[in-house]
Amino acid sequence: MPAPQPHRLTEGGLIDRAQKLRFRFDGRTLTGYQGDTLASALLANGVRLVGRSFKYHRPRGILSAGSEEPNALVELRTGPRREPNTRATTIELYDGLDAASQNRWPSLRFDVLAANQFFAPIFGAGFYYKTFMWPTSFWEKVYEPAIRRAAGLGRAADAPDPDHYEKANAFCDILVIGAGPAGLSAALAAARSGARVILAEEDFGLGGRLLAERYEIEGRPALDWVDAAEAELEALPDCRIMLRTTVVGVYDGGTYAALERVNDHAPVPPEHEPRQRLWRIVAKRAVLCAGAIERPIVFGDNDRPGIMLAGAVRAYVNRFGVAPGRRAVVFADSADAFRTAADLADAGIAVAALVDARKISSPATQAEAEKANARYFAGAVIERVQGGHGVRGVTVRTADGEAERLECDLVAVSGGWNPSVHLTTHLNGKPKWSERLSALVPDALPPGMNVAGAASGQFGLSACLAGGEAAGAEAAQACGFTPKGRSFAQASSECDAASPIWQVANGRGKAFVDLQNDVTVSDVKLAAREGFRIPEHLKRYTTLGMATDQGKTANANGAAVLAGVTGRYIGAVGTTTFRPPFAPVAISAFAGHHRGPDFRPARLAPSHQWAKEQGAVFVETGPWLRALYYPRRGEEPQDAVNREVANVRNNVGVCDVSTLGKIDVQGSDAGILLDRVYANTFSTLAAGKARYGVMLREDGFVLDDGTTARLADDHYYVTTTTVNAVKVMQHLEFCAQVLWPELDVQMVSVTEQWAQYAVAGPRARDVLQAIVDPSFDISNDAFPYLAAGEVTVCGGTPARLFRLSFSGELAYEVAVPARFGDALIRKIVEEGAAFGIAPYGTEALGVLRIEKGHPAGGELNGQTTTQDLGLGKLLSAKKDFIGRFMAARPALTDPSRPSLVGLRPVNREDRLRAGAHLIPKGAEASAANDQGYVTSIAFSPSLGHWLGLGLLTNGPQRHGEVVRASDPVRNGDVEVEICPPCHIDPEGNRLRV
Amino acid sequence: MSDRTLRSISALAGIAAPGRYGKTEGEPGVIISELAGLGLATVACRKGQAAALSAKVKQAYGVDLPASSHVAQGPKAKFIGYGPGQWLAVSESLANETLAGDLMAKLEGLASVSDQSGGRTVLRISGPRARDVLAKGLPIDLDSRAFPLGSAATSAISHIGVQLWQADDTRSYDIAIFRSLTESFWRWLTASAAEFGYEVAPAE
Amino acid sequence: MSIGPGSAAQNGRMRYSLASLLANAVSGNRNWKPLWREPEPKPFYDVVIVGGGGHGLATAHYLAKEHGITNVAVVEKSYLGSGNVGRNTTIVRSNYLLPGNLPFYEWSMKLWEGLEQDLNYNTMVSQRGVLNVFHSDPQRDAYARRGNAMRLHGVDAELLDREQVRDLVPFVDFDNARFPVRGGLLQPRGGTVRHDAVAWGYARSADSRGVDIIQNCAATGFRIGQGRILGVETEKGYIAAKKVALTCAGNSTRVAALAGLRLPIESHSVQAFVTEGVKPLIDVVMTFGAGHFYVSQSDKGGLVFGGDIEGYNSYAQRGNLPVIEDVCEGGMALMPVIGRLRILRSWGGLLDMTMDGSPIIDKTQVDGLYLNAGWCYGGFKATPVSGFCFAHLIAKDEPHPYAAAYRLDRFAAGRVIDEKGMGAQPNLH
Amino acid sequence: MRINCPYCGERALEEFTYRGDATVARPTSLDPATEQAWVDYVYFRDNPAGLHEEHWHHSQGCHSWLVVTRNITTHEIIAVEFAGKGEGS
Ligand SMILES: Cc1cc2nc3c(=O)[nH]c(=O)nc-3n(C[C@H](O)[C@H](O)[C@H](O)COP(=O)(O)OP(=O)(O)OC[C@H]3O[C@@H](n4cnc5c(N)ncnc54)[C@H](O)[C@@H]3O)c2cc1C
Ligand SMILES: NC(=O)c1ccc[n+]([C@@H]2O[C@H](COP(=O)([O-])OP(=O)(O)OC[C@H]3O[C@@H](n4cnc5c(N)ncnc54)[C@H](O)[C@@H]3O)[C@@H](O)[C@H]2O)c1
Ligand SMILES: Cc1cc2nc3c(=O)[nH]c(=O)nc-3n(C[C@H](O)[C@H](O)[C@H](O)COP(=O)(O)O)c2cc1C
Ligand SMILES: [Zn+2]
Repeated sequence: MPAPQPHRLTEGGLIDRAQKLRFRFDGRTLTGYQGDTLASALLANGVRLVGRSFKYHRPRGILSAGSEEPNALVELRTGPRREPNTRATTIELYDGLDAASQNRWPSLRFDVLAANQFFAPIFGAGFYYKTFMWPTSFWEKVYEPAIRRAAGLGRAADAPDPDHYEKANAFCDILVIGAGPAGLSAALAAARSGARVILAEEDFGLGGRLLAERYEIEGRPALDWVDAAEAELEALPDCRIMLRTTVVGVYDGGTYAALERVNDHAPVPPEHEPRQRLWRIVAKRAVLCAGAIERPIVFGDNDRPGIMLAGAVRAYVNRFGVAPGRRAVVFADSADAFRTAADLADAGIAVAALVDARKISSPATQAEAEKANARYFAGAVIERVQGGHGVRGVTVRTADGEAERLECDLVAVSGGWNPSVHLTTHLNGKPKWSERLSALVPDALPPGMNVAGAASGQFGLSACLAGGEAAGAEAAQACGFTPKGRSFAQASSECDAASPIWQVANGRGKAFVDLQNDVTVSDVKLAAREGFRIPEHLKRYTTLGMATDQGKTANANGAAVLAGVTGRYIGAVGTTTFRPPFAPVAISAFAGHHRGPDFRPARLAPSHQWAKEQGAVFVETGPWLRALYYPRRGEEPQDAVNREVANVRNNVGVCDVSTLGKIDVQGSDAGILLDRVYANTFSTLAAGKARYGVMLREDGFVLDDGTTARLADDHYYVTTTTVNAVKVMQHLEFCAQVLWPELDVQMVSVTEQWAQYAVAGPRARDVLQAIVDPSFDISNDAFPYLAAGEVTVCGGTPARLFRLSFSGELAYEVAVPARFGDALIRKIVEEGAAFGIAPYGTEALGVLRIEKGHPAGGELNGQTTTQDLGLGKLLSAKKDFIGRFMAARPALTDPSRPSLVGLRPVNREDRLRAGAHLIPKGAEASAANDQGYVTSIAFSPSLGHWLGLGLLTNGPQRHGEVVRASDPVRNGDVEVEICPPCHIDPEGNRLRV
Repeated sequence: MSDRTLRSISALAGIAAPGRYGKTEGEPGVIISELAGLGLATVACRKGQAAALSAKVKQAYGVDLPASSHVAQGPKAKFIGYGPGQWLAVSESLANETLAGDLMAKLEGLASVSDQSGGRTVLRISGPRARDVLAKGLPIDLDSRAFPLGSAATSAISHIGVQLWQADDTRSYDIAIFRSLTESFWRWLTASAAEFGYEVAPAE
Repeated sequence: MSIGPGSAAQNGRMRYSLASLLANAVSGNRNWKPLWREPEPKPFYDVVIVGGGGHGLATAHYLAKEHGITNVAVVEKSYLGSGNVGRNTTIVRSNYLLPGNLPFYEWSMKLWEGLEQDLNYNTMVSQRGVLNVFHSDPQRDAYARRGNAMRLHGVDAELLDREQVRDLVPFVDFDNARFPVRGGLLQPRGGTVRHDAVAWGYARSADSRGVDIIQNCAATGFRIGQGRILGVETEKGYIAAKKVALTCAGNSTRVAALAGLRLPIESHSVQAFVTEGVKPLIDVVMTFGAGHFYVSQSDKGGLVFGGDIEGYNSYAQRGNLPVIEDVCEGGMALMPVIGRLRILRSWGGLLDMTMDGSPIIDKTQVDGLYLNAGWCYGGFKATPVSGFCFAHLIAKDEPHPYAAAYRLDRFAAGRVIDEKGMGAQPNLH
Repeated sequence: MRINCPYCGERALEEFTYRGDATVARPTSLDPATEQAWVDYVYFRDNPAGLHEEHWHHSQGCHSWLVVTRNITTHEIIAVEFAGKGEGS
């Protein structure tokens, strides 16, 4: 049976008392209402102690009512959905909510590490830089683990995030950020003009401060005005209101990142719905109406549960119908904050005193005090706080130096307000100091942004309404719309300039500047003493402002204290930099759909479905999934590969090579372009013929290789390696568009259009004859090695046929429109059965080419030259081509460069491994003797032992020499014999039969 | 010899079974159908032939080649600009490879034509929430003021290149994607459409 | 009680030790001294170092300590450590591939290992291991080639299989991934170092040896006579110098241009990210092999991570959304347990990206003007050795053997040090 | 960042691929005497902290190579043109 809500006011507030919600905190079952936050519900249940602080494990409560909260961080949810460091002040209460306090052991009330605070003098700012140095090895073994265990507040989930996240794009003329009075007015003015408007609001209701205050607009409760505004905006066709949506970052080109918490107010997201949605909003203009954040006053033990920002106190009383305490003291240095007294009194909460830090006593505030029948202390401060786990009383130092103790369980503090300038600085703008407000206000703004309301330093309600409207209208105008007439709503509440006291001098107890990171006044003093005298240094040395709240309630006070101890004018000490995100964002949200198998799309080859049916094992190659090998039942991988290779050498095999990049290059100057991008010549290639080619980068190293067929005088069919397909296409387009725009060349990728199969092996022609329509003669005379042409297959299907061989066997590549790819592979295998055909995968493909000594991936690594690869003879001396000049530099042609060799183990049983380094025989394995490395290896079923390709200093001159293949990371060290790269049919007779 | 002939299959075969998916309450927010058998070909203008090509296309296909990324609908085929001097020709009547053949014959010397009919999957995405689904991947403003009927765009959705054009004045869009990426695209599309409830219609 | 070796003349400056910590604690920490003075520039120095980042301050430290050159100023345009030394992801390692790099970075590891003693400052050198996971056989072989190169240079390297990786980082997505993890290359001695402390520690030591560290003092020009450097124009006036040394990281081309030099460098921005602090989750430094993501956990509990550079020339020291999304996609693909951790801050730094991805430590065509630049996204780990070798070059006018390959003329000659094989395209390195 | 492609209109950053300085011109001579020109073309850059003319490829769009004039300190884009004379291909 959950307890009643002892601190819930009998009436008032924007909560729905009809909807009671149950929730758990540290295992205790409690209740709250729809419309509560976890924080307001905890307070309603009289829970004040909600967490322990970072360093000293001090008891902490709830300071604020918004996303600036430094203290009330909890672990929300459990198991894989556990969310550490969740602000109790922003999480909407839902039925079944489960939260736990953090950073305490064994319990929240009794926490062993609370002992830390007694060592505070040692654990002062940066103490760790000065010790833990001896002995060196102890840092990793002893000190660091201890520090790491103590640090960090909550615990991360222990399993993958089970929820679904997504991203979305939105476009508008005007983005209004924040839906308080300024934001609503801005949105109204903008939307009325006909502009497309998005109004983004972090909270789950519109109104901003108006939800928390008892203001009036046009003589009626401000909330009526909010309802009317909402209704009108809803009705306007081009206005979109996005609740629970925080604009977290400003980026170039009017791009704004916003996080929509779609289902954070549900125990788990409903089926088919995401938990959160990351919006990328592109807006021509933005109006920032993010309001202002109240700042505390720094005094001794100012971190005790029950000490709360005055604005938050009003929010809990007025919006949530909660009594944050029974007997309150209001401590502030501006008239406006003392309104809190009236709100409390009217809610039936006793107000013990108004402690007014301003030097001269204020009749208005005096009156406030009398109305609330509270005592009034002018020119006074709170000097001490009684109570550990919660405030029990305070000691006031009066103007005439008397100390007076007051009973209370709630202290409402206000040291003034800081405009929320954060989003104005994301594009490097720096805010400027306002003397009038004693706060930083926006200065240089991101292009297209303007600021209104409290965010711009307009603190009066009328000013916010007018300012918002003006900014909205201005933005509309800038987008080419004509704003309708202005309304100039009049409102209660104006406010005076601030003269903050920042901190209570010589108080007692720890005076916290940054509550979450436990940075105290003495830390700031120590830092200054050690030379960290500007905010950026102070921050990094003390961690002030580096916690999850990014110092929203701490930075200003930090600068003030620093100014004090360094005897400088606060306006001159400067500030740290605000960076995105405005409020922390889950990594999942930025990843959206792209995780697990959907991290990146997978390109599936035309034969994929068929290969799956054959039980193929697939491998990722670049963006593609390719069949690695096709194991038969019970067959070991190596055996499968051996069989596939042998079958190509002895009978015939088929392999899907569709993943190669394929480019149709057409136009009367196509040949000229290819001559300029390839090291060798293509303009001389006869139509109906294919040729192997190499292209270089402009710096002279090899970029890519492949075969190109000339299908007609003005039509080449270029193939690239699978991995470089996109790069090469871009390169060709650069050459055609930028370097030689005068050429008549058109190119388009046809990689997807053609399903291309290599049919290789002595019986290849027999198979192809059954596929290619009889009208085409593919005999050796009619269609010799390196012939290419357009044919039809299987009764009329258009196809391209090439006599190419990567395997060194009699081989063809046949291509059909991809929609026939599945049918063709089935047909080839069906027709090939008679000739013993078997599919082979990329593994066998690799073995075959290594047996032939063709360079590929392992050798084309961007660090090699044509000469390194034994392709030097391809370089044409007759023409300029990309990379020609730089390729001629001595360093690239130096004969001692590691160049391509074949390798075979001296002891034929030995296994070779790629990545092993080549060391002269008898020399010790050391850097000095490192002469190259093994680039590719394969077990050659044809030869019955392992084979390799390698790059070796002076390689070609060293055939016959024996060297060590040293592989320390795999404890391998075998002797290998240097030989020519090609092991099978060096004369190339087989592929010409 | 019809038994020798090759059967064309859709990249969606075995992936997209017709039916109702995702949220089941109410009308489906999104309807997805494949446009199978279209003729698809890229047409790239030869150097200095722009005027001649336009004239020829006008005469042969009854459309003015769009100078920007727009759709020009003709009786036999539509031409969609996807780059300077480049168009994707799409046709129902001149199905599959026949379109490319027809274009090659008619535009000889004026344009470089490549058949693409085998290499693309074309989907029609319609229904009241079509735009909302696309917004989850497409970084382009589809509001009718920014993307009026007849507009086309080449972009990327979920790391997958797409060519997209508005099919008709109802909010339905045709999307062409590379055949090899069809399954990955489908995973994104269905995940994104689920919250609105979607219907997979039989291929047209 | 301190058992650290009493490092050279800490003149006046108080030593740090548990003892001094306790002593000061009792006296209310009132007696701590500033780590560095705030001097006005003198009219003349033997050496003026332009750029008060890690490399500039380390250079000052080693000039004084190794070569006895103490009439030195470090002029810094902003606050000390405001540059990349204060914004990098703190990874130190020597897992390089090419002979031009390996001995250099390994010497840096050795210097890190003794740095706390050398500086009498705890820079929190944490040798927790650097693990690069791989996802395919070709990638494994490439890492084997690298690991073997390391071993041949006497650097520690271990090639791990999938199960050994699982033992180290059980939370990695082994089962449901687009690019399954097949193993990894581990350098056990690699790790992290508290970045700011490196700047402060070197500054404190250099200052204590008499070096003037002058903040908010940008170099605005150079005086050159008959091809020889005469001094530096700064925001605080002209400073004459026998020798001027540039350590301006991301701004190298701008500053070098003031002396009429043109460099094989582009400036690029790169972002980094930190999450809310959590209890210990990941104990090594890890990089993803199928995307752009690397991560370590700071002692404060935040996951510090990053990915690819922005990819276009920039001096803005910030980034845009595509990279943030790309990095988080990589993170979720590699270790989906971090999904609900929240990023609390992102920031950017400014990189000198060279045409081969490797740095430059060399003289220039201006006599007495020395250049230390082009550290790309990997110069933090080099801070000690860079300062060490640069000091040697400045003092002796000849390159230190470890840095012998980092000459400017290597580009013209084609002796590039291109670890990735990407060619003259800075944003691909 | 958003780039206003003269063919496709304003598009998001991730649709484009960056190449670099567009002001360097490829030498036409193979004469060894032109080595310095080649070295400058391939390796050396001005990298000014202001306006920068640079090559971008609209790789997820129309495949045009563009010359974008951009302030690389503020990322403000001043102009975008086809790199090839007028028409992309
Ligand atoms: C986000 C990020 C992550 C990184 N991660 C790693 C990593 O994990 N591991 C690693 O090894 N490296 C990493 N790096 C790279 C590393 O930070 C840099 O290579 C290294 O810090 C550069 O040397 P530095 O410390 O001297 O540079 P900086 O600290 O940038 O020092 C250069 C200084 O020169 C000053 N300066 C510039 N112009 C002038 C002028 N005109 N007059 C006076 N002073 C001037 C600057 O203000 C700056 O303080 C990373 C970098 C970034 C940005
Ligand atoms: N008396 C004083 O000293 C004082 C000082 C400041 C403000 N105020 C009062 O507060 C009100 C200020 O009005 P206002 O409209 O300028 O501000 P507001 O505080 O009323 O509204 C700001 C709104 O913006 C939202 N928001 C903030 N950052 C956001 C983000 N990044 N993304 C999305 N939403 C975000 C907040 O949730 C809030 O609802 C006025 O009533 C004013 O009188 C008084
Ligand atoms: C290793 C490392 C860890 C960091 N951890 C935090 C952190 O916990 N909280 C925080 O606010 N910033 C953290 N930062 C970021 C800094 O606040 C700051 O953004 C960075 O030093 C760049 O400076 P700038 O943002 O002022 O330009 C960290 C930075 C680094 C390099
Ligand atoms: Zn474009």
